[in-house]
Amino acid sequence: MHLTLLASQFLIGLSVGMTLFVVAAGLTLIFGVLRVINFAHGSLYMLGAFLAYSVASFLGPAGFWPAMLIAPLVVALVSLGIERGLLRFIYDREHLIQILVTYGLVLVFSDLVQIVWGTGFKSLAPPPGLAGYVTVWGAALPRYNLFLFAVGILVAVGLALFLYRTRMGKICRATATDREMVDVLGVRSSRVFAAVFVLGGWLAGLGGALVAPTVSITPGMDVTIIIEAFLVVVIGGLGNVWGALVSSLILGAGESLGVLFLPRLAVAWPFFIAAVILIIKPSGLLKSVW
Amino acid sequence: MSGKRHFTILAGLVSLALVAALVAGCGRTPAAGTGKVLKVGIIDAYSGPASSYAKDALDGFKLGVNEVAANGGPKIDFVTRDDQFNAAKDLSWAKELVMQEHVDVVAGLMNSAGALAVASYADQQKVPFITWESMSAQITGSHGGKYVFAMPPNTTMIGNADAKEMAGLPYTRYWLAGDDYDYGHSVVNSFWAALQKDKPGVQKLGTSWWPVGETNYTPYLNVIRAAKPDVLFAGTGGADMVSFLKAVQASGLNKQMAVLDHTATDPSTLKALGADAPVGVYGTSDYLSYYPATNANKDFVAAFKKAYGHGPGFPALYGYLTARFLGAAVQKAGGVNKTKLAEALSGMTIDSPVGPVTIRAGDHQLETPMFFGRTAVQAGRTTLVMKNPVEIPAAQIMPSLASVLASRKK
Amino acid sequence: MLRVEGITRSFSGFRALAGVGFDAERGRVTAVIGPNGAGKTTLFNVLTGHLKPDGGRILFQNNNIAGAKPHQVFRLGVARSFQLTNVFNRLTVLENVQVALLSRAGRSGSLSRGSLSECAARARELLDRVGLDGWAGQNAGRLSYGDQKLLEIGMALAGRPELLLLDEPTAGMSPEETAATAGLIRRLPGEGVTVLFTEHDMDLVFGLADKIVVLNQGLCIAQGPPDEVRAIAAVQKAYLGVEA
Amino acid sequence: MVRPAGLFSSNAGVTAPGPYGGAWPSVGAGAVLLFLPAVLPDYYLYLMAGIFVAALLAVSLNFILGYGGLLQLSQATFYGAGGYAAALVLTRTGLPFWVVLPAGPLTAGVLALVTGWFCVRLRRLYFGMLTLALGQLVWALAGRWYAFTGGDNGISPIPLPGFLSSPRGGYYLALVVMLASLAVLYRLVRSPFGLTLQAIRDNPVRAAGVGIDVQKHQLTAFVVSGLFAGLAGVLHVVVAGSVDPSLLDWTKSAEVLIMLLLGGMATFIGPAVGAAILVLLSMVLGVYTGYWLLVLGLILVVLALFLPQGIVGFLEERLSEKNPADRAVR
Repeated sequence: MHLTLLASQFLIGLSVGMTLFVVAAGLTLIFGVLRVINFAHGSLYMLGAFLAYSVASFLGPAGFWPAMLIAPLVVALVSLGIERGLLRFIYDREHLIQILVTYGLVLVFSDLVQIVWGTGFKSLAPPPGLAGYVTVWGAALPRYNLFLFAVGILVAVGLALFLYRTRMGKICRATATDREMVDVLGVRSSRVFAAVFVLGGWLAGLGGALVAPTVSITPGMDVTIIIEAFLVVVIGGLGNVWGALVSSLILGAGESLGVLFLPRLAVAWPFFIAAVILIIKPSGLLKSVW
Repeated sequence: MSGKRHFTILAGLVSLALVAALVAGCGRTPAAGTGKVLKVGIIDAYSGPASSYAKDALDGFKLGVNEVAANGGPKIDFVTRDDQFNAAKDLSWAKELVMQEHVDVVAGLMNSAGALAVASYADQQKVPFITWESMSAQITGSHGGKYVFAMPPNTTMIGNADAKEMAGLPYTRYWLAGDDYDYGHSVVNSFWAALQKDKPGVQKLGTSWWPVGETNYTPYLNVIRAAKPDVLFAGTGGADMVSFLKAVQASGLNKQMAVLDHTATDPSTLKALGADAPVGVYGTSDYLSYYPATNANKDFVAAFKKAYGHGPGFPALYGYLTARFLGAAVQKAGGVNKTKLAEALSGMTIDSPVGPVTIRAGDHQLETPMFFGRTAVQAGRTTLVMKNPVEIPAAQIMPSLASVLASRKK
Repeated sequence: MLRVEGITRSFSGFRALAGVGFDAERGRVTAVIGPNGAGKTTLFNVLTGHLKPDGGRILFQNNNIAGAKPHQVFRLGVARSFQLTNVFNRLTVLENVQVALLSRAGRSGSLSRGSLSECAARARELLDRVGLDGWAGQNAGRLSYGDQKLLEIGMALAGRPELLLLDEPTAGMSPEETAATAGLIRRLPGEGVTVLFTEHDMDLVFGLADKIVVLNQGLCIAQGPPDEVRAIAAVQKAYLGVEA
Repeated sequence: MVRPAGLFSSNAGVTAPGPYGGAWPSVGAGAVLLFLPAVLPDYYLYLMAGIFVAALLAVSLNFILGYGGLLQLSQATFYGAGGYAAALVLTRTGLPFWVVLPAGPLTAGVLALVTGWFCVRLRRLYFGMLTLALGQLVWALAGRWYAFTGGDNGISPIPLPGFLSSPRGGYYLALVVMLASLAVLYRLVRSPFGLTLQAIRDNPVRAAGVGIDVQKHQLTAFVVSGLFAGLAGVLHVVVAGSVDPSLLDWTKSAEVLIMLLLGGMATFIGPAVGAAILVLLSMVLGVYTGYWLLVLGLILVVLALFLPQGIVGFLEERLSEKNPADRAVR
């Protein structure tokens, strides 16, 4: 086995992980601040992909970039509706009720998407500049994967700036570690919660829109991503954004290398990695904010 | 509070619910079995990623039903049930359709596991069952029987067809890959078995299996690329085909090796991809709306377009053929007696958009041709097409009856 | 009865216990005092196995129980109440005590309903002892704060402990409840129970304790009878001085 | 958890007579269920048998979730394990049918012991996620091991003895096994073991403080719950006649969780009622609408918002308000 293959495989895995991170970051943020287990996060991701498809096909060949901008914003709006109309009533309920309410939303969205967009296969082409591939270490890395990798880093940096440099971000971190803090700081906690949920929804929508050019956009995208995103959030340490980053990369790289060494087990690989990590580190890789 | 009281609550609620269900059930008149109207119960994945095929097949079926009636044939009634691509649900619905709706025929079924369970159940209940989407060879194989019928070419036939054509090309080094699912494994295995027979000396460099619903094929393709095979043979289907071809295009794999996949040239896939589809990918199709350019096919496509505003895919053909076969069977059997229907269907031949097709008497697998070719750009079209399709007659790809019947003896 | 030798315990670099050592004698009431953050609750958690010590020995009746699990410690005869109330909220008051009794009898895994009725009488007796007999059927979560603390003592007593650890037993109690609790604690040595408790209420400490152990910054800086301890300069500086 | 409404919050350990005096209502209800096959058409017997299977599965989950407080997100793993064990014994060995009744639950129980051993070390959501990850590993294995489990095609048809191959036979077996299992589980809940389990659910730290070996107790409950889920899996094989990996999938586990919410987790019988409602809803509504999931989703949201104690929990609260005497412990 060539070392270059190993290296390129690893690199591809990191790019896979970065996409996962964009989705999981939103989920873990919501976990940390709102303490809500949002199963519908995958649905928002799916919605992002479908909206990106619609915007791009409406605008024609130049529609890609506007789609990346508009789709996540629409998803953020939908998130605001969900938070104000539904979730804020269940903040103090137990986890299971939250899981069931948001799972109810998953069911609703899966049928709604089908009603709105129909059943045919849908696909969105990457823009010309991001089509094709570059050769690195003898491997053909799709330009779009590199783009995803770059966006993942941008999102991570953006989140870091938000969490550590802005007032809102500081409030979020304070809330995550100590709930009563918000009230002490004299902030309306409902505002913080709504803002964080909208931000999380925006990230989910962004993830969906970003992934759209690499997949077939179908109902069912939601369940594929949600379990993996949950694994990431939990093994990273609940509510810890950097834990989510680390575990996304581990899962991505692990799956990619798994394809190389144990091709027969690709299906089971993410669950296997997650189980092993949880058995070794029973409360996640990094410190949970809970 | 005592446990007994809870039991009473349970019994009371269950009884209430049951009464509600009975009332709901009584509203439906069991029209079946009485007159000349044939009642078909359809189970398919009307929600989820596979719903695109299910809807296409149902459209084709409706077209066939109308055509049968317009030509003075029997009236065909039908009800549909959504299985959400869940095999356990398939069997529940089959039982509901048979025991409650008293349907004369059960049809549909894309989920292989569900199709197999329903096939066994229908055969045991002596209710004709026709699958119009599931491609498992076991349906007419180990699970076959007097009342079990399959329209689409099964995985053995697909493997045979692909092997037949690839044997004539100068490739020897293969990488085999596919969905980590019965469809993928069966297509790959039958292809490789047939190819080794047709072209001794071919070499297998490795295999990859990816999960159904995989969102990123790049890691797999990178490994395959590094092994430098002549051909990547992939057994992937359904919505995943779109993602797979995107990854092939994005990594330029089709420029480094020959890529072959059964549904790569399927119009529904190529239509979704538009200009983003890879050129020069080999594929087989069981149905193309533009080939053969016979009047029968043109009429079918025109009628379908008129009814639904878009062209038919391969599921539409099998839905349509199911309706046509059933219409002819009712006429031949002189009524809707289930046993007579099954006997009438066996060995029956009708004209179709792809020429005359026959339900093979020995195993009830439809004998239907396949088309082989490569994706190419065609002037004036926004989507790729299969260029210069080669028709592979059914006779060349059907599994031998002896081998099918052998699989039934257990 | 209990001899603690050189117990250490750190939390990510912070030494909460830096080598604590003291004795508690059989049939006596011993108080552990010290300013906030002195390590009292950490010490209790180490003593009952809820935390593992980094080093040192805990000799209970000459057996080293350092590092044993909480349920093992309990079965050896060391019971405790918690600083923050800690009852089984959704069980009744009676059931709370029954659970502890069953555990003590090694019958937690029993499938026989008989064991439940067998211990019901003893449970009522214990409730009577802590003054909660009127609340047996109430959900424990609905009790007042003070009553929950009493219930905790009742549960601890269900273990027929030889050593009872009470972490701030009267915190948050009304004066009447405090007096009742003090009376209860005073009676315990006569019933064969050795008591070790922490408390902020200095009147209570000096009124109840036969011996006082003073912790400061994770170290035992003094131990002895109340009068002696009151006189030690270090204590006055570290603790009592603050009070004054 | 939802606030308890009656059953286990009151007189556990006390053998009080039922408020209606005697067992007549139960006998009456039992008689109705016993003689239903005389009047019901086959399809309804099949449907009822399906409800019994789901009811047992739901109550088995509630044992570990509602009473044990462990966030088991993968109960279907043990349901499927029991079903697969039964299917494999019946198709691959010549053993008589009665062997599968213990074989299914035993397989599920062993699997629960192995997975539970890892899981009980973890808390809350971490526990839930590990059950899910391990469960999905089992699912992946069952769906890929073509030579042994039939892979994603599952196993069908499964030969059953003559008396069970009719809907009536399936109905009676499912009824009897379900009632017997519920009786056993009910006794467990009311036993010292069950009371201790509920104490652990309320406060694991305190439970350890009164000498309870929390992890051992939880593991035992986990295995018991898995055993009964496995038994439900065996019943599924009898009623449906086939198994496939969808029995083991997390979406199946989610379905069982929905049953718990529908019926109410704080009551013993609530989950069984929830199971009945969900099965009937899916089969009746599915006839009329292709958008059954949309309807179910809306029901879930509304229920969780306005009736979080579930339907039985709600009924119990109403009944208790009318009979305040029930509340008081004798």
